[in-house]
Amino acid sequence: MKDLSSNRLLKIFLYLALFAILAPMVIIIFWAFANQWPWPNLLPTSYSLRGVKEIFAPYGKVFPILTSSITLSLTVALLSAIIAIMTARAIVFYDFWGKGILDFISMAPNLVPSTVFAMGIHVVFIKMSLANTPLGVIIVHLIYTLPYTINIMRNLTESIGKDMEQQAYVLGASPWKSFLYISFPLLLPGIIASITMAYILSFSQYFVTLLIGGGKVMTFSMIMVPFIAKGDRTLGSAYALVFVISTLLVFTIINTIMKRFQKRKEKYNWN
Amino acid sequence: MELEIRNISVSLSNKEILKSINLTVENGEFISLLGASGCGKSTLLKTIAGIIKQREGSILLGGKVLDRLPPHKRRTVIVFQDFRLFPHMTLAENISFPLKMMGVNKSECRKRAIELLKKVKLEGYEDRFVDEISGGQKQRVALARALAADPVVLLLDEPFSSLDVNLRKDMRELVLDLQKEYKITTILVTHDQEEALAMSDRIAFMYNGEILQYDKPENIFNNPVNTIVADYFSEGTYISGEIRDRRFISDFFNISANKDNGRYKCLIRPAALKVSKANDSDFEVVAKVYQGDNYLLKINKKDSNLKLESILNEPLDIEEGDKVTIELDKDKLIFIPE
Amino acid sequence: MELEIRNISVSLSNKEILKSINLTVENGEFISLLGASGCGKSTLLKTIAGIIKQREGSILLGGKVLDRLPPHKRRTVIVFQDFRLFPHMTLAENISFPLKMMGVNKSECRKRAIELLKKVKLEGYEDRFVDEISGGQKQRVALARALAADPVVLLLDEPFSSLDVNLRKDMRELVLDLQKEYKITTILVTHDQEEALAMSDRIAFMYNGEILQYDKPENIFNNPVNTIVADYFSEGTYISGEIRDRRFISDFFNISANKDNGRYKCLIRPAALKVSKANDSDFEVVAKVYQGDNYLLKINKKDSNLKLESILNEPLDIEEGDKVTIELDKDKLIFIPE
Amino acid sequence: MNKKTPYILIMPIVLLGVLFIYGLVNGIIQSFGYIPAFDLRDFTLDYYVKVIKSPTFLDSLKLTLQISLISSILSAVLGTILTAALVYTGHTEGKALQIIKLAILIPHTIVALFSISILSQNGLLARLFYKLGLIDAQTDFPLLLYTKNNIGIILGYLWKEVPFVAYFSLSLMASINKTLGEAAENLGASRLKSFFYITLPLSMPAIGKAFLIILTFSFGAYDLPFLLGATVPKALPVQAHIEYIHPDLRHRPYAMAMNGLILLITWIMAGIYYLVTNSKKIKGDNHERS
Amino acid sequence: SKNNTTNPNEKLVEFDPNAGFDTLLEQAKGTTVTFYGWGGDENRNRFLNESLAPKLKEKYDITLEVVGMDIDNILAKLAGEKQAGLEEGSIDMIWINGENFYSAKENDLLFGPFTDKLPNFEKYIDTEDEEVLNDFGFPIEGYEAPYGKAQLVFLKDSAVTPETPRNTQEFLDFCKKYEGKVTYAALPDFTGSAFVRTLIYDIVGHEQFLTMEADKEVVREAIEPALEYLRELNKYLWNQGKTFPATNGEVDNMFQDGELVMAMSYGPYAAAVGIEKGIYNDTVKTFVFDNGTVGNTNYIAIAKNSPNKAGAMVVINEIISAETQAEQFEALKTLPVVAYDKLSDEEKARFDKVDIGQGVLPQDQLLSKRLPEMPANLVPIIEEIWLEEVVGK
Ligand SMILES: Nc1ncnc2c1ncn2[C@@H]1O[C@H](COP(=O)(O)OP(=O)(O)OP(=O)(O)O)[C@@H](O)[C@H]1O
Ligand SMILES: Nc1ncnc2c1ncn2[C@@H]1O[C@H](COP(=O)(O)OP(=O)(O)OP(=O)(O)O)[C@@H](O)[C@H]1O
Ligand SMILES: [Mg+2]
Ligand SMILES: [Mg+2]
Repeated sequence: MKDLSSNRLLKIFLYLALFAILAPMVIIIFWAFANQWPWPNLLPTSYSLRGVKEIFAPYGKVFPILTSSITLSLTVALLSAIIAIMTARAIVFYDFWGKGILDFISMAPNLVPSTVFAMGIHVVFIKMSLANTPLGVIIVHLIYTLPYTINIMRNLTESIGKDMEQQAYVLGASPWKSFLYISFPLLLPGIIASITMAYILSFSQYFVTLLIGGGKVMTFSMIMVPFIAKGDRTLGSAYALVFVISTLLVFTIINTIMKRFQKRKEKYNWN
Repeated sequence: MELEIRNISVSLSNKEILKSINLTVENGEFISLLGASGCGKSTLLKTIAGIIKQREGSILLGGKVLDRLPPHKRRTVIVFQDFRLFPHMTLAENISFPLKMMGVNKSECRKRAIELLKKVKLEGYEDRFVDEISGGQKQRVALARALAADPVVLLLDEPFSSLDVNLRKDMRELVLDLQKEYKITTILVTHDQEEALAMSDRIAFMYNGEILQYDKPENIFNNPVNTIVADYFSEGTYISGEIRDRRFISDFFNISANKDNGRYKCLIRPAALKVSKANDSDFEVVAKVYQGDNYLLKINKKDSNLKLESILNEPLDIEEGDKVTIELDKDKLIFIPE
Repeated sequence: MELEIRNISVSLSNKEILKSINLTVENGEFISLLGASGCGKSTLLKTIAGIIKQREGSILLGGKVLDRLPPHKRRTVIVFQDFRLFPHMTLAENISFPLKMMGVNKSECRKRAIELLKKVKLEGYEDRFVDEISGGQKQRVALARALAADPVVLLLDEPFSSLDVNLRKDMRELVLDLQKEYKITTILVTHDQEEALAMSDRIAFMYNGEILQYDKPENIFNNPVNTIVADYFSEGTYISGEIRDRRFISDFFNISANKDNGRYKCLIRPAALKVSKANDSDFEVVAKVYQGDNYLLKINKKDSNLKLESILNEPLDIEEGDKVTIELDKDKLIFIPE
Repeated sequence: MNKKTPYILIMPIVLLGVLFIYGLVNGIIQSFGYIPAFDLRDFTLDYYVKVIKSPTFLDSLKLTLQISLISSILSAVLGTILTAALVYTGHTEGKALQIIKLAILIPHTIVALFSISILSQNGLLARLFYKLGLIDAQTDFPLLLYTKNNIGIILGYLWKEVPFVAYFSLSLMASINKTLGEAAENLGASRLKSFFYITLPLSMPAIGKAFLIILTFSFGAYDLPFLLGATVPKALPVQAHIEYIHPDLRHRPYAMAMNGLILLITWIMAGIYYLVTNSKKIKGDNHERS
Repeated sequence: SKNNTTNPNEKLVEFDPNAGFDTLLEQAKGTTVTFYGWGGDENRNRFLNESLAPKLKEKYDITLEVVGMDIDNILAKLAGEKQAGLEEGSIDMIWINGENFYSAKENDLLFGPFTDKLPNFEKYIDTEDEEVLNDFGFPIEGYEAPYGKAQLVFLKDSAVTPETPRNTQEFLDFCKKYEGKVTYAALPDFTGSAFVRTLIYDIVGHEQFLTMEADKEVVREAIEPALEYLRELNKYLWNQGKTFPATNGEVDNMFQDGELVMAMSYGPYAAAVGIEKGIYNDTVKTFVFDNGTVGNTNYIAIAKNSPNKAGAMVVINEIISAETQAEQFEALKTLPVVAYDKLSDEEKARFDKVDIGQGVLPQDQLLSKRLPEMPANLVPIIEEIWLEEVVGK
């Protein structure tokens, strides 16, 4: 009996949490079309298409920038997931010199205020001619996303263990093939999670993109943030809405593609 | 191909698990590896397959040193004790995995998988996933997959442990047939001595990371090198005594024995003991355990701590509490030098 | 406590796995559940423990319906076929886990865990982790952990499958002792009929999600309800025939039989057949398989497809290719109505 | 297999790591007053000393620690409950997860917008209370933003980080719960106990890392405290940011020294985290290694 | 920076600011000019991209690339480039003023002097004007050209608050009356900071600051009465002055929502823009103190490592033309920087014609109430003092 009620409590908690996440989203939808929303009204008192017009205005190049921004973030996400898989394998399965240091390094970008790192790397990148180039931005985004992706991949790699791959070896699969046919499908949920996480981080990265991209590499955040910072709720919300919708679209596409790799969606896809 | 294990030592977590193992398996030979739980059988198989690295020693296959060859090039295929089926693949995909690795085309793969599934009596299961089948079914799939890998050396780690006698018999025959047909050098780990005795050309007995005896089944059963080996095959009662002039002399009985002089322990296994009812005897049946085809009698001698066991093939009329006389079958007595 | 399984049906992935199972286990009774691989044994145990939900039917313990009780309140403890030890705990912690759940204090927990480890012959292993022990050792830890849980109903899913005979014997005794002492109602799933026959008060035989026979060991062995049950316990040769006036009449032989009139199949198990050497016979030994304590002879009859098997207890002088006469032990013949 | 394999595998991360360290050193060097571009060439600890000696430093530090500790501990706890809720109610995929990703996706600046729209004295909650007659004026609504109780900032972080923790640890927990959780329940552990003794400890690596990530993040981020915090005392990162946007470029070392201190404290926190988790692991280490 | 070298001639002809404007025009042809500045104003973005950029393309074959970036990041970028020794950077023109200009020039990040080489500078700009000579009290010396004029104005909704405070005393009364409904953005917010300076000017006058030593004690003493006033004011402010909104944007939002009764803006025509957008009620009115409010000019500078200085100069020259200034006035409602009396009649007419919209003060009235900014180096000191002695006191 008590068990049933604990389950019910969890359900209530879950629905509350989901509501709490969704409710504010409604606000940005309203604000994207609202002009005035004075006290004490629960709904806006006047609406306008100012936000929509601004977004579709050709001079703002919102959509070209959105496209290139998505491409950039997807690249980062893919690379980040790949590097994370490699690093996680190394850390989990092998003993090598410097493992402890590596373990720390892979976490370190999280432990450094972005101003310090960004200003430092900026100078380095200028010297290496990486500043103001998409490659430079991809590299810094990678550095920022890797702590997350490495951790995700590492937990999963650890929990899957080496048993299955060993089995594949003795059945004649080379390490690469055993990875491809055995570990990769088993890691797939984690890979999707990593790609998602890295994409989110890259797509919403502002300061470093600004400094390293130098305005030559435009991302969506860079056109959105000034309006939010200025406190323009209508434009800020309109941009935010585009931000959210485009990302959800991207996730749907990622999921559809990934689903092709896996047969049993219901079992292995927790995305 | 001939498999030679030379002086292999293995440590895990800083514990010495295998201690200088030497073992040669002839080309196409079928040997069994026996030994108590935890003695290192699985570790030895994994070392042969290259999954565990030895600290010392070498493994040779057909005269070639394997040590630096990665597992996937050794063609030493294990059926693991814990199956290790791939959860993201159907049974057919699991079984055709090694074929796919060899570059066999898809339809051929599937055909062969279905064939093998039939052989392990799992017809119609090809599209199930691993978590939809029972323990014994998993074990059979693991076996089928290993057979599909076309092994040069087949390492079976308790491959029949979850199967009932009938299935087990079929599977044994399947393995033996293929093994004979393709001359696969095979090592079977089992805890079922009957299985080992019936299937093997030779048996290696392991104890605590070492091989105590490596011999033909009958020899190992009838002439165990020490009480550890003897006990493993069937327990019985030990009587200490001495052999002099081809006779074993002990506190309890004297009997002819075809051995050199010296102190010996005589092992009386249940099968060596015949009983018949007799009212005026020192021996009493204290328990009669039903074993299907026969009964096991536990017999105590009055005023001593001598405990014996006997197999009763006919139900007869002997019951718990009856007094019995006993008779030893001297051909079934086992003498172990002390 | 008395366990009653009423009309239980279970489906998994839309497949009907258990079909209206009925089974009553008396308080403190020890029963075995036998059946071919995949027949639904594990599923039944999991259903009793509440891990799988039945589609229909009820489970009663001591007269109380269990159906709505969550697993942890049922005190029906399983030893899982795949062990399910906790990887983040030492062996001692694994075993004391159920004690901790009962609120036993720490030092008491550890004491008891060490005690139990000793009982399963793993003294000194208390601080090891699960991935540092062998397959058989894991199985014993799983057993010890279940025993620690102080079960009212103990559900053993092939708990001895990875153990060799000696250890298995010890573990059986351990289980039986505790079971008797605490009057634990126990269901053992095993694929080893000898084990089932020797340990159980009653045996339930499952086939394809149904219970075909539920009876005392000797009855189920000697009077199987059909050939499926009969075959499971030991294969042999079936001879069709008819019983009239207490005599079984067939193409091959006539023999007295204490059964009602009707058509029967007579099952000749190896143990029912005695052979002796004779040069002028139709029966020829085609194979002689060493089985440790005895030999299995495979015998064919000339000019017929009759194949028989016999157990040879003495090595004697019978070899492959010898001609033999045969003699049937009428008490060991089994008659199954057609 | 091959001795070289691990080194090949870590090649990219090592390259990026070297770049990262190079950048980091380049950045941190500025905090010692070495920025030749602005004619600052003396290597000195003065900036650090001045920052630490400033009267507001301790207050700021306390405030920052308070915000980051409270929000990350609460996030970890609530996030774990949310993960459990997802796992135990069978929502490990589909819509629920999409919603959770949504929260991770929203930038902090927009979260600030949410907070203001909902929690301020002018926000939707206040309006709702007003409409329901619970309050008579805006000022009757408790002040959650711009005050020293920091409730608004903490709620803002919770909104983002609770889903993050859930997303980060979901896969691990889901996989553990299935077989081992079942076994524990069978051994007499209630759902709750099976969760606490089996599922949770085995999910801890993920939850712990998530905690560390948000702890250090919230210690170093300025968006929410800047937009929702009280004017004084300011959180350290806000102060660092304000120093950073100080028009006088020669002022930059102060910003960098402040960031240097944030870095130092973050590393101390991470160090403590590793010490704590490793000391717990000494026992459990083996099973993770093999 | 590759973009900027598409003209094959450019490499051959070395850039020389003194080569004459025609040479510059020639050099600028076919190049790209990047213009970095704050990007949070959609009207300005639209003007630059839709009006100025096509015109430049057509007239000079110059591609204008507008990049929205906060000035602190622009400076950080320039500083980084300087540190790395980058001769050809990525920024050409910078929208800048005040303390940032002071600091950028001081640290040798800017190119100049260049204004004297621009024909339109002489033609349209009053070169003797205080705000053309000095930016926040700091000599410009030809390192930046005026771009637009800003002035702090106050906004109120006349439907809500009929009274209009004309000085600090009336303002205090106003706050008393609308207790808890007035506030300003916490310093160092640009607007909040200007507001505090305006109050200080009103209480202690503004002249003394033009020559004041940048010393905290000196400043503190000078503004003590104003600090007193601000502390008194706190009692009646939103949240009793214990805290202040972090940005002026937030203040503006609170005003829009009716939580505050007064807002302020550095854009003198903010009321008109807001009413046009529909975010303000039609009844919103602009007001200033009788003694005036601080006003400043914002400028365009050229980065020292600009890869296309010729192009930048051509663009700036165009921006300070009467035509562009008029267009800008029409589109953005920023005060033009051209000197009215240097304009032709035609040009004058064009400026006069501009409908500046509802709720605002006319240009001449604004300019007459315009107070000069104090020297750049005093501003951070005042901000520091405010934090220490006003907030929550
Ligand atoms: N999730 C599932 N979905 C569909 N079928 C299943 C599932 N799990 C088990 N089965 C099927 O149910 C049947 C009974 O399984 P169960 O595990 O109870 O067998 P068992 O009698 O324990 O066999 P074994 O002796 O091999 O362990 C098997 O045929 C198996 O394939
Ligand atoms: N990773 C490890 N670290 C330390 N000891 C280990 C490790 N793995 C196994 N062992 C120990 O090594 C010994 C041999 O293990 P192995 O698995 O080879 O036994 P086994 O002979 O296969 O036993 P079983 O019949 O029970 O499967 C056991 O005592 C086991 O406890
Ligand atoms: Mg083993
Ligand atoms: Mg089973």
